Amino acid sequence: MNTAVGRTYREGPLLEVKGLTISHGAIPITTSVDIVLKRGETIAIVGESGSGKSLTARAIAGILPPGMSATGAVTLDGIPLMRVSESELRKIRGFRVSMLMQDPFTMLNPLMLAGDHIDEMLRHRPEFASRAARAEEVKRRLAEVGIVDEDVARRLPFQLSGGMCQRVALAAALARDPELLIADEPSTALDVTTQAEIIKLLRRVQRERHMGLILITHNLRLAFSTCQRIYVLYAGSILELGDAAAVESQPFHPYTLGLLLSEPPVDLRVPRLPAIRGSVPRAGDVASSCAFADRCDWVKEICRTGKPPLAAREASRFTACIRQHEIQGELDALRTAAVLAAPPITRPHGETAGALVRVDLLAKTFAAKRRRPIYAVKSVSLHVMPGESVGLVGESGSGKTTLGRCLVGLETPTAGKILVNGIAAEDFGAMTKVDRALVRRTIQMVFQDPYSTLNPRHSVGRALGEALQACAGATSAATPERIASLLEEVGLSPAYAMRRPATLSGGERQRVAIARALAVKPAILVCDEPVSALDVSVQAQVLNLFRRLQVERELSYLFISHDLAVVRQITERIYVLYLGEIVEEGPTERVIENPHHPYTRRLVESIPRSALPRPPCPGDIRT
Amino acid sequence: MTGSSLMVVVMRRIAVAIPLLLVISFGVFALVHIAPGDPVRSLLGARTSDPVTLAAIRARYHLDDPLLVQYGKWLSQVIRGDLGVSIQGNQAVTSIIAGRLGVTAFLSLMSTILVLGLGILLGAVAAFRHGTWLDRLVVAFGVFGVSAPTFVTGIFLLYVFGVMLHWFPIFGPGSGFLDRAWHLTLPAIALAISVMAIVVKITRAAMIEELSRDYVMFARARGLSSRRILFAYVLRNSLIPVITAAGLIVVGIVAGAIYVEVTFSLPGLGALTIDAILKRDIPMIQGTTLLFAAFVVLTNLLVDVIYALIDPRIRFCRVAS
Amino acid sequence: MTAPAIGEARRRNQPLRVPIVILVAVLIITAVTICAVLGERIAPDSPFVQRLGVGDTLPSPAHIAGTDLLGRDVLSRVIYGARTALVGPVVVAAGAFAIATLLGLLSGYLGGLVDSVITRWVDFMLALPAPLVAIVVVGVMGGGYWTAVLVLVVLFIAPDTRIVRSAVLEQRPRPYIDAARSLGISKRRILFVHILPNIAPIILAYAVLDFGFALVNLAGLSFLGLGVEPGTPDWGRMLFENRNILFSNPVALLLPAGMIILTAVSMNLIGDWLLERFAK
Amino acid sequence: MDKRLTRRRVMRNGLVLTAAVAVMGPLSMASPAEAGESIDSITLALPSIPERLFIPQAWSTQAGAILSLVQEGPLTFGDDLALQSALADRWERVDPTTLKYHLRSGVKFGDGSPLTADDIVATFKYHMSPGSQSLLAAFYNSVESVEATAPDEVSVKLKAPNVQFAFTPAHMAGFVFKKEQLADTKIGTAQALPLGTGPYKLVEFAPTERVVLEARDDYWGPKPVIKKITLKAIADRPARLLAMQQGEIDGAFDLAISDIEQWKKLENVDIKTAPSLGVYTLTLDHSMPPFDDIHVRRAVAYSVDRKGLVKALLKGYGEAATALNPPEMWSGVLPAEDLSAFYATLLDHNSFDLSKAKAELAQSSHPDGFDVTIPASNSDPYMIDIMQSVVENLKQIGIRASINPIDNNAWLAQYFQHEHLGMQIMAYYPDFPDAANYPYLFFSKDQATQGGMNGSNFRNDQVDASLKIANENPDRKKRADALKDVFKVADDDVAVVPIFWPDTAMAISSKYNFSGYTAFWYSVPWAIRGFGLK
Repeated sequence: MNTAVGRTYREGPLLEVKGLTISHGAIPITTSVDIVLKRGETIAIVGESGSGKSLTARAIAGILPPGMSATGAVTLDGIPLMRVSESELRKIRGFRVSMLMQDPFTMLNPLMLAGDHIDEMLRHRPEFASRAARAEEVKRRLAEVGIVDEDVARRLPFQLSGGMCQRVALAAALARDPELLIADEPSTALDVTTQAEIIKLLRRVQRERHMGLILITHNLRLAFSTCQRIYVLYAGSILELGDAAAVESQPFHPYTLGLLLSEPPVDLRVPRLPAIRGSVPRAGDVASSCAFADRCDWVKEICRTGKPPLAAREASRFTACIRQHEIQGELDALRTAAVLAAPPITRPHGETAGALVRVDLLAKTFAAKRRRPIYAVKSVSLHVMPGESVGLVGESGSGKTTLGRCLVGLETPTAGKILVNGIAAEDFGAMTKVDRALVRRTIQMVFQDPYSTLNPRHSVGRALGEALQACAGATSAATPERIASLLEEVGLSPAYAMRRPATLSGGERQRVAIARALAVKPAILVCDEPVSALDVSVQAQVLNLFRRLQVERELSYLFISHDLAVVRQITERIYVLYLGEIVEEGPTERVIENPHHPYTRRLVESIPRSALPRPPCPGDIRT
Repeated sequence: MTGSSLMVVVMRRIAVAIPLLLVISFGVFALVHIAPGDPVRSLLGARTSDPVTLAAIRARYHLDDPLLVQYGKWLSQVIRGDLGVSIQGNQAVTSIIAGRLGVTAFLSLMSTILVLGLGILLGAVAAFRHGTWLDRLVVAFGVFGVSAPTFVTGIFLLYVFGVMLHWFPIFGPGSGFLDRAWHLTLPAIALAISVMAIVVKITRAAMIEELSRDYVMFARARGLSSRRILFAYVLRNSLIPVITAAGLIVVGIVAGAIYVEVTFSLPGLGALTIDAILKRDIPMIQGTTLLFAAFVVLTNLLVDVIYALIDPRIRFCRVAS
Repeated sequence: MTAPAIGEARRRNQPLRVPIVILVAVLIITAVTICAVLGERIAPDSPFVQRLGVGDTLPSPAHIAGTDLLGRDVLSRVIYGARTALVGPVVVAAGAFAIATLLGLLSGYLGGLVDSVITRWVDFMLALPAPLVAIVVVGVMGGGYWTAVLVLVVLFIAPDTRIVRSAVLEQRPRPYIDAARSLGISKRRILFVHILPNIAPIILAYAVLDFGFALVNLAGLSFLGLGVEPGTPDWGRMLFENRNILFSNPVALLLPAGMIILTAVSMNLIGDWLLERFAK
Repeated sequence: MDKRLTRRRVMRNGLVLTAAVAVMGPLSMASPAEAGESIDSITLALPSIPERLFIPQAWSTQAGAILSLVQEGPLTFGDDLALQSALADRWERVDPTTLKYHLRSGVKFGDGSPLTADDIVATFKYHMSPGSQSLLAAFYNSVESVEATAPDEVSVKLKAPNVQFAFTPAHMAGFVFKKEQLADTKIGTAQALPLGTGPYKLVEFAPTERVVLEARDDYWGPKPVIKKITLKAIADRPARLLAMQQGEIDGAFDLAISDIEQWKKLENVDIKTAPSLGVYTLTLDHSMPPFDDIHVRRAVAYSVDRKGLVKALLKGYGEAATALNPPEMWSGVLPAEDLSAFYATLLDHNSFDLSKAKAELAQSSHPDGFDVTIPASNSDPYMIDIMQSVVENLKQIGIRASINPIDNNAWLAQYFQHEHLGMQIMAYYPDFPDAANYPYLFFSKDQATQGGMNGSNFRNDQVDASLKIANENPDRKKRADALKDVFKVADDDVAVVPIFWPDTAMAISSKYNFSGYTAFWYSVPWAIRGFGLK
């Protein structure tokens, strides 16, 4: 707070946003958002994709992308930000409000040295007129964000890790000592362990500087664990607002509850994730009703007669649900029930004979031009039994995706053995045609990115038809009936066969992708982060589908994920992959609750937990 | 570290450029043989074909040797600066080229300055005023520029500003620096328009992309001055695609110069080339083509080096991995 | 510059104005195509009939665009000229992209040796000053229009291959390709049924842009006297021939020049629009 | 473009003229300009300026236009195109194969050194030496030897009698160089500007752009009126017109006749025209089908709209050709009235009549027509336009003709290759006015071979016999009768299809008088031929 001297503080909140409405051309993005932030306070704006949370943040800083426009009032310490000129705003940005964005790799100028990003923020100050003085200050500022290696300042962004970039960016954002920092998903693009470090750093800096902080996130757990107050944004309007602890323990809005419930807990395996049906609507489509009406289990006529206002229910608690009084009981009951644990799946451990998939000492090296080769997978052995669901957990760069791709023949390993159904399948090119077809009918893959997992030029029916036909030995053609039954199996109506991928939501696309993989009736699916790109509410639906299919089809899974909570819901056994090697293996419950390897321990500890103590053990609640 | 990796980049580019020049020179050499009819005829033009002359030509161009040997001998002559004797006027090709080089160099340089200066400026203005009428005007100019052949714009400029308005001289290259600049203004503009369109297009696209980048947004969010953002962020970063396109620009200017010199009847290398083609003066065509091609290849080489100097990602790539 | 201002400007203009421009461009191309196909029926006069006694005249009711030195009707010659103006560039764009698509698909998808051979070749071709090569080769070889078309096809293959290749490389790592591969779908089917339709808009857009370039280049060669046979009604040739009668009938020069620019502008507009609209 | 390149190139290919010397031209002094007038400086435009100012290597109208002011031959042409004395104040035919030239005394080169007989001998020998590759060597093919028989006398010994050699010392082939300079390999470049005895000397030469000439005080002849002459290259025809309009130039030579109407519209500009003595003609190969058939040849002859072409391309400045020789070529051989009577007797197939053409074709052995491609030089201002018209007319009668536009060199090379001739178009301008020149070139057996001009492969013994008389016998009457005989036979047999005789034109600011503009302006010191202020 070294430069705060001389600033005169006005009474009242630091930031007040009133009736902020953002639109892109004629398309509304948010409708009348109100936000209040006191000095030194931390608030979170939580919402799924498309809720308008990032744009709200940008509108506050006055840097909406071209084509977007905002109306309403944003008042910072008495200054009406939306009415002052751009040159005035420039004197406020950085000095009073600063912002941190999501992707650490794109936030820094790729042609500028890391240190220069901080250096350029200091040039206006006479005491830093000399280069040497600035260099000293840059060093000090970097130290504040935990960078002690002085060499970092002299590197280019592409030479730094994501976490490093984010720290440099934070130091740059704070270089003029703002009173308010808006952090837009500051940790989302980072690895789990780095995420935790960045959030910890953010909280420390906030506390030390007594700075206002707005955290924009889709992650409820993160919001609860980091912030004092929570704004729940949905399709452009705020549905609930309140103290973090209160909202977490007793949500007043069905949507908040739904979100809380669909987020898979890491510390227990629930029998079924209570998913919210459907997907997030666009703000423009719900302009004159409760935004959540279409997905709500308690919807009544009254919910659709107008946009319900955010109304106070308790001290510092607001909800936009007009039926909150009537349904609060039901909401509470569900909240309580959610913490029930399902019985852990038990299976004789250590049995490896008759494995469906067996991998022995697998290694995969990518030769890179004029650079050192990349050792993606170093030496991995694993197996999956028939009907078994196995997790493969690791951060980016751990080699988990490469491993999965090797299994389905998309990559050819450099060394090691793969046995699928007893057939040597490490080199698809060297296999006989019959063997290759057999392996392909045994093992299929589901990919991460739902938006390009389907050929945009092919209808759903055509994609599934092709998959059915690709199944060598399939005597019957890809009839509409078979396509329809595949669709039904993943919970979609046969009418979807006519649709193009572009008209489907992410969840729907992922279902079609699963149906496509199932077309050849495989015994095992390699699922590469199949839900990580989905919204929480949709993620729950797809996870439930995976669980249902496992039961109905006796499918095996090799479930690749970075998210321990997700893995916990799906798998019986997990392998922890770190830098191309397996560092720990065991039943899911045991590994998560009692990790042996230091890396696994760090991974488990990195999962954000709420500031509140968890409700006591399930037994207590039932009584 | 940095220096040596830059050297590696330069050496690698040179390693590519040398075989390229060899292949091009072979193509140019082969013109004599590609041209329909007898090679001697091509080298003789319509000169007297008495046995003495024929023998002299066959010996001069080693026409009785195997093709590759002929090429080798030709190349060694070329390297020593001997491009043969032109059919028209029976003069050394090199001395004729030397006499014509000035106009073309002046013209190309003038329009390069126009292309880069005005092109980047227009592209930047359009990008900053993205979506406004100004932007659309610049885009329209760009589309017009790539669509309108140089010779058509040249004719129009000549008749509007030379003939109707009498603002500029209408023939001759002028003598002395200012007079020459004055005479070459219209040709340089005609030449610049089509090539400028490319620069405008690239700059505008690159700038629009830069402006929407996270780091520009982040810089704005930190309250950096618009000048700082313009120069240190947007302009510098978006110049890289412009520099990568410099090869395209050079080719455009060189090829355009041919048309412009013909349109404005300027005694430059381009007009010389066309004249040689129309008169089938093969040694002269060989000479000018080789010069143009070598110029383009060497410029590309230079561009690659500049690119490596400007983009630190290349300089640092050794450190990175 | 404030954000709302931009937003409003966009809202007002973007959805409405661009298609009108494109519509006009399409109309122009349609008109030119009609001229090319139905030349005989539309032209008010034969483009070949000479009135040596009349010579070059200014526009008159009998000859709306006047006549040229040999007393031929300029308007009819411009209408007939649509033929060489369209056919050559279409052959260039289609021919170059037919080959470039094949090369680009193979290079981008197969990678390895095939890729490095093709990319080396492309790099080499791109380092050549293409317009100069065209002038010299057509000038030295002779053969006029079709030689020029052939040379342009060859010269256009390299940049087109690069475009197709990079489009393929963009599709290559997408999961839908991986999915098709892990379903055991043949390479040929992946190339032509999966990748090709997805890069088709890019190919189409660049082919349209190629058309514009080819038109301008062919007209340029005709202007230098290296293109079509004398007597052929061709816009570039008309510029070359009628330049000397600028004072007695400027329309004989302005009309073909205008048609070249109009057609090229239209095609470039359509190409740019396709690129922005469907290929990004 | 270099219009007259055609003829220059043609000549070089060697005409071996083996006839005796004919007439001795009346020797007279060039008419002096009126005294007291003086013009400081004028600027004139040429379509191009040569790369090199050295006649043996740059034999073109433009080089002539410049160098005729700097260099002179022993003889020159008068305004009536007859031979006049120049450096030789006297010349005589000692016997049918020996010519003697007596040099004028006190003639000096531009550097002040005196002219000697050795300089003339060196010049002639330079052209004759195979090593020099002179483009004008052919003019000396009939010369056996040349020597200085006295300090002021040069004797030329011919291999055989030859009437036409008399003209050689008058045109560019006779321009005398200083002996020492001929040894300089750089002669003609800016480093070594050629010296001459003419009224002007070169002071500045920017190749292909500009030449500046200054009047000499020590010229032997009439004092030059213009002190300084600048010649600029303006290749573009409209640009030349504009330069004139804007007063940037005082005149322009070598106008395209097609543009003449536009030039005439300019104010304060006089247009000078004169018959160029050139001819455009089609040749039809008599030795091969389809043109071995007289009906086919007649069909072609009927298909050429001569008058239309004169009107469209020459705007009336020229004449539709009824025979190969323009009337002016007959001067000194046949009086004008006799000539027109003779030309009137020639057959009517030189008129344009497509129905007669169709009828002739129907009678021929190719009633359904045939395919033919005619090469045409793309540097000639009229050739391609003429062919566009002819081709269109031929299509009307069923002959499928097309044009192959090629560069001038290739066009000439294939013409002289003398293979697969079929139909050709030829543009020919003479260097001197002699009635036997054209018929010898186009109708003699000697020329019906590789390197020859007889592209019709026309062979007729009677014609050859008559041509021998015309070439060797100096008697005017005998020559006239022999040539009439040649033209009659050639016309009956459609040896060639003549098209038109174009005029030559130049523009000059109406401030000035210029009375001496003739077909051979570029071979004579034009600036002292009737040039003056009005």
